[in-house]
Amino acid sequence: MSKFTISRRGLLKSTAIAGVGIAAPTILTSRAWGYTNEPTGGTVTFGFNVPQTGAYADEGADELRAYQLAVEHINGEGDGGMLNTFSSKALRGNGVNGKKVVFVTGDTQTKSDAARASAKRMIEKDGAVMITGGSSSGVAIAVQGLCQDAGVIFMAGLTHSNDTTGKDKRANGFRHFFNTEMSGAALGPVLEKEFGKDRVAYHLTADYTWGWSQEGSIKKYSEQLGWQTQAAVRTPLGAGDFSQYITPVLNSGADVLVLNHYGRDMVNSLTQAVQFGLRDKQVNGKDFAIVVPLYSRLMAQGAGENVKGIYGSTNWHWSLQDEGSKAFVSSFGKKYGFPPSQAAHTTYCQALLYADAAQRAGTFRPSGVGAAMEGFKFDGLGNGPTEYRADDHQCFKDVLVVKGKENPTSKFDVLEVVEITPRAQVEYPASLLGGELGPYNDGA
Amino acid sequence: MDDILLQILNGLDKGGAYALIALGLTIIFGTLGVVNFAHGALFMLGAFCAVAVKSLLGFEKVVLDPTKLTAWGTPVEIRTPYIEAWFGDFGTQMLNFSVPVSIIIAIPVMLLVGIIMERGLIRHFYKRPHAEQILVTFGLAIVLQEIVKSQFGANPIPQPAPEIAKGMVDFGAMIGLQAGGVVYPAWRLIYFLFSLLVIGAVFSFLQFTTFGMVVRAGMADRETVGLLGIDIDRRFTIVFGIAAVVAGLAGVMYTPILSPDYHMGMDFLVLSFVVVVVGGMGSLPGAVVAGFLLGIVQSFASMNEVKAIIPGIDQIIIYLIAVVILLVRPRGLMGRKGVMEQ
Amino acid sequence: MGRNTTPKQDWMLLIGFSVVLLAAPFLLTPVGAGYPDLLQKFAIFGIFALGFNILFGLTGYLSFGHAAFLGVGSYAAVWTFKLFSMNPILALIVATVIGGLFSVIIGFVSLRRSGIYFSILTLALAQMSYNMAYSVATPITNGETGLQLAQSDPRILDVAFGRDYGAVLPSSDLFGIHMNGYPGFYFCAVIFIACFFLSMRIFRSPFGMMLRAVKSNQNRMSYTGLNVRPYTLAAFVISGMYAGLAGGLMAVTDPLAGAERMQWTASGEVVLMTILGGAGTLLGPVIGAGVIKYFENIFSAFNEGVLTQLFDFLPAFLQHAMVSVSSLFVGEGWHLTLGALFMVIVIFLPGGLMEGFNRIRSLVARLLRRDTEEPEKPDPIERVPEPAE
Amino acid sequence: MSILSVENVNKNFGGLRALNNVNLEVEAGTVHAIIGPNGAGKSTLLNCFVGRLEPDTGTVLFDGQSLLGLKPHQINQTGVSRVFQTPEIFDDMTLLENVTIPALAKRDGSFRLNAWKAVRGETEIHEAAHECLADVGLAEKSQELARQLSRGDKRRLELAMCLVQDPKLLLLDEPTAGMSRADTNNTIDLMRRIADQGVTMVVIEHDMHVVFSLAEKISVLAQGTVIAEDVPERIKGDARVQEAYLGGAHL
Repeated sequence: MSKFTISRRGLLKSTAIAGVGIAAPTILTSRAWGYTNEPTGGTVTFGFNVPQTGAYADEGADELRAYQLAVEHINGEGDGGMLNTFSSKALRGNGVNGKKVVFVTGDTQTKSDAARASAKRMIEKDGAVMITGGSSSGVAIAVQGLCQDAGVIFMAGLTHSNDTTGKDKRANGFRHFFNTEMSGAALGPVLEKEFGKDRVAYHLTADYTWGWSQEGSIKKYSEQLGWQTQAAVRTPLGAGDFSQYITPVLNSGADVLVLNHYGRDMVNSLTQAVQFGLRDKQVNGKDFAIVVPLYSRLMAQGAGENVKGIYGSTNWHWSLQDEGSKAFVSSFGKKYGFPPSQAAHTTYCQALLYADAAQRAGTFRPSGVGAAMEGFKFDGLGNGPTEYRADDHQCFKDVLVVKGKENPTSKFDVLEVVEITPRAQVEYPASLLGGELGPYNDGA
Repeated sequence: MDDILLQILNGLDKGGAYALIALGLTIIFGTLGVVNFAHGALFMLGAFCAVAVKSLLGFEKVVLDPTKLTAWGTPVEIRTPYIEAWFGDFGTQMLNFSVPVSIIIAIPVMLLVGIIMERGLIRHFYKRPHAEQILVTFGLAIVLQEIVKSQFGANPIPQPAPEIAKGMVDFGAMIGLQAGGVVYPAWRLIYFLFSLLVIGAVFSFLQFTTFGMVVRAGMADRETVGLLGIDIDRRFTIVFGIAAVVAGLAGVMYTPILSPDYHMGMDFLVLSFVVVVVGGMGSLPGAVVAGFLLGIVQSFASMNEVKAIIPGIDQIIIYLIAVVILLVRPRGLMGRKGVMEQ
Repeated sequence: MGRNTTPKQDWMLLIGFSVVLLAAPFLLTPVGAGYPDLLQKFAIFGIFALGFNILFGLTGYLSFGHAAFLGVGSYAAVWTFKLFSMNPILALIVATVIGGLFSVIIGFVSLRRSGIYFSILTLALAQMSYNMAYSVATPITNGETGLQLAQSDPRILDVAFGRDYGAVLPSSDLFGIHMNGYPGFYFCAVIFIACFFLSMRIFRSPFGMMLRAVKSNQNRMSYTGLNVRPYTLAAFVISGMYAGLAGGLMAVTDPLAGAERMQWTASGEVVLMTILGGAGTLLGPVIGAGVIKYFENIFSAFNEGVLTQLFDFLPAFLQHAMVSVSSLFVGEGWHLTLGALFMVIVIFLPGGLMEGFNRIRSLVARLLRRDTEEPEKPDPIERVPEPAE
Repeated sequence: MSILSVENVNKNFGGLRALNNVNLEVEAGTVHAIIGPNGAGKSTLLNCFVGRLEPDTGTVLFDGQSLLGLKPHQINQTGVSRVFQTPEIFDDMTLLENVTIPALAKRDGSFRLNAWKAVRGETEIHEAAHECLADVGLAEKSQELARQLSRGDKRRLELAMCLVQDPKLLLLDEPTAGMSRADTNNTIDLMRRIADQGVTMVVIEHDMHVVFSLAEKISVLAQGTVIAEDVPERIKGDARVQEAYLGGAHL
């Protein structure tokens, strides 16, 4: 029966009111000090919950490739990838806590309901102790909430909204990826250097929480530089043709266009903005500039040559030359024949970080794993020295500012790293974004 | 003033796409009485004709350079499109013009797709209830898009316009306004003119040819035309093919505006139904008028000045207009009585 | 399902339905569907489809906006949790009522038109609701993130009764039984059975007969002294309440409500469920809902590892071939299978899956009766009615 | 006493004058036939009685109550039932159901949310429905689908659907059109039986055999005007009527 669905404390309280009799059968089935899906055999199950249909299907497929690679490496197959460069040496290539890692997969469809259904299947049917993956913040927050209730760890995939480790953070959830606040902080100095202090910005913002959050952080940091914000226009998600939002920019007097769009919206709005001549325009005696705060190399490919010279930020890029990145690109490229995306990188790291924490904790119990992860400092995973901050379960590391490459050598080579903004510049106090972690839930 | 003119241009451009898709859809409604949920998929297939042509033209000769290695240790591949290798500059030009070239390819391909679809599937559903037509064509749309996805992936694939059409045209100066006020991308103007051309071609085909006359008669009263001993079914096959071509052409030409992906058909499906219904079921002029009307209204609703008064109006304007029109005019702008009312 | 059933047949059907449903955790385990979440989804979408079928199956009015009521029901339930109490009964009542009210408004406007014009009106109104819920109405809906519970929610009734959930997020519970896992499923199942029973009563009642008359011939109905509008509106509102209830149950088993529940694709899904199973039949939509949810949750989870295991008994090269062929249809290709299934069903079984069952049944009956040498006359009652052109 | 009285009814379609100052009095308990050449406005007139059309001017009183402005279902609820030229029946329902629906409409009014009790429990309604089906000779087919019936049977079914409502006024639009001679005679017998029960009937008919076998009074309509109204015997000899029927060879 529902061994993991009843939180002990809540149950005791509620039965005190309702009378003991009714809930008794469910108590009997739960083991005394167990936790949800405690692995009993020789294997431990991870749940990889990625978009396989819909707009982010390719990103999801890349995440899945990275997960498979990570599982191989944890189990001691393949060339070991970033395990060799990872600063923690707890994992020895024999699985985790002596158990071989197996995995199950599911399709989030980039919809909260579908993602939760898929995660529930992994927890209820397949016995997963950890859920990871995803390619949008709405989904990440929804699944994170679910994992908290069910008592398993959630290792977020590609989710960039502040809320994931801010307003909606949960004790059982951890994020390696950066967020809109860090994007703004990282982009600020570069924008100043490239475009000066006297600029007028025009925002086009995807009309949902992530978009607003991104718009807010860019506004905040650009206005600190002395920029003015001329307008911030909300565009419907999936508008397709953005011409009706772009033409007002033409004669508005603004000289910077900020596209707070991601995925297909980004591809379309950027393509169309370039089509309307904004990249080559002169306004106020300055070259007009377009900024895309969150870049994804996969999506940049969709915009083709339109990304040339466009600035943005990214979590990781395969052209990085540190040992960790080189090991990962080599391992991934050998297996699949092309370089990994940032989505692949963050999910690979998340799988490794979870396995490592569980190994160090000697258990898969969420509170144990979480304690091992909190405040954990590591290096060698491609982003330089990194820390999983205990206060909000957010990784703090350097952020890459990139720009569309003028002369790409291959179809994967579309971005170049302009600046690696050091961690200190993008760090913020946990209280800034609000929210409560709450206690760990071990479930069962 | 300039802003308003620009929004009108946006609306005409958008409306051109809406009108083309809705035109094909309403031809199928009007003549065959079939609710075709796969029509968006036809638009998508058209767009992928362009993708396919470009990748065929761009079929690359791969030379491995053993002196340089990729980040993962394999030799770097040097890729040159065969067409450039063989034809030099002419080849480069062909690649540059891949979207217009695709039109020539897309016409026979889409015609064939349409004919096969009608013969193989749609034909057997003329007499079936609309609900079943919806289910089968929706199923077909899913199958088509999944096939495309398995071939081309889920990511958008950029299809740039030819270099010559990439620039901006000073439309304001052309109509005697101050230069520099109303400049508009050349390709979008081309798209608008192209949609007018196709619409004109379809109308004159139906208006001035005997084939068209029979089809129009069939739209008005199918049984009578059948009684006259005219093999209307065969003509309807062609009609379906033409509808597919119109949707496909709309798709091909739209690719420089919207990088195609496998899902784009579904995104246009709902919208095209709204356009057709607002125009009135089975009315070709209605579909065209409604297409441009909704395009322009949508553009205006997105203006900051309008959004300041009613926040979020641009999110719902299309649907709002549809509701208002249907409540004021029961059968849309130009619909005929009794078509699809059961 | 024949229409002229006896009370005994009806009771047998209800009992059979209940037994199968209550035993579902055991029956469905061999096919991999015997876990609480999917079982809950079967019941919830079963209710949704049952309600939709009262409108579409009986009156023939094809609504493309029913997901809006599902979404509104979910929001209403979550707000009830937040503001008043975690008790699911209260939340469901509120969800059903709000779903009903919302459908009165949309129904009143949409039912002024018929046929495809009606469909587009419902679609447009539902899409408007969806777009607003996603953006402008974020204060009420919490937009993309979805409406969630928070520890700081007031829950005034719970507080009044001295209920304290401590530091953890509360989950809905019925006097101490938490509404997730198997208890959640059985809670849904009981409501599902009640809904099925109600739906059966409606099908057999004079009211249900009038609804079928709407589909058959509205002219004759008017000249027979019947006012068509209130009948269609009543059917619309009843199905809207079913949808609201289903949405409420979604929130009860999993207290989160997102805007995407209201999108047109979600409305399309219930249309597909109903047609796939057999519109106008009592059981068909339920089966259709089950099939689609099964595909969505189980087929999408097959990856190469699972397939390799599945074809383990084959020689290596065959195994490899089978895995690569079948992987086109499962995992990330599950949409392909679903699309193909829609086509196959509607091409070969116009009346949906229920027609398939009926055909098998009459085939068996014919085989059994062969000795009597009496050729079986097609039973007109068993025929799936072809809707009017 | 006249149960239906029509005064000065005019109806134009565009420039076409379909009804021109029509006056008509139908006595309770009689069979009143309306005849006239094609396009004379007979069906238009009938449509004005059931709410399908609204006259431009004039009054239509049924049982002392104006029918103008009422919806079709309201008119039916006052006691007017109509048989159409092309049968309007519930095609994909059984004959029994076809007759049950009007019976329920008569009992429950134009709308009732009667969703709990099963139809099969409505014994009285069923008996009435069976009786009416037996009256029109369709009792054996009560479980067949209506669409499977022959055209003649469909007409009889529609008649049964009207009869089960016990109408005060029954309107029939060419009840025998397209029927065989034998079928026509059966129908005449049936209608006579109905008339004997005291039901007022207004019949539009082309077949003069039917008209003269049934009607107690005949109105002749030509070009939207009533050119004659009288008992059958005198109508036969009326010169204007003969004229209207182009020499009236078949009278």
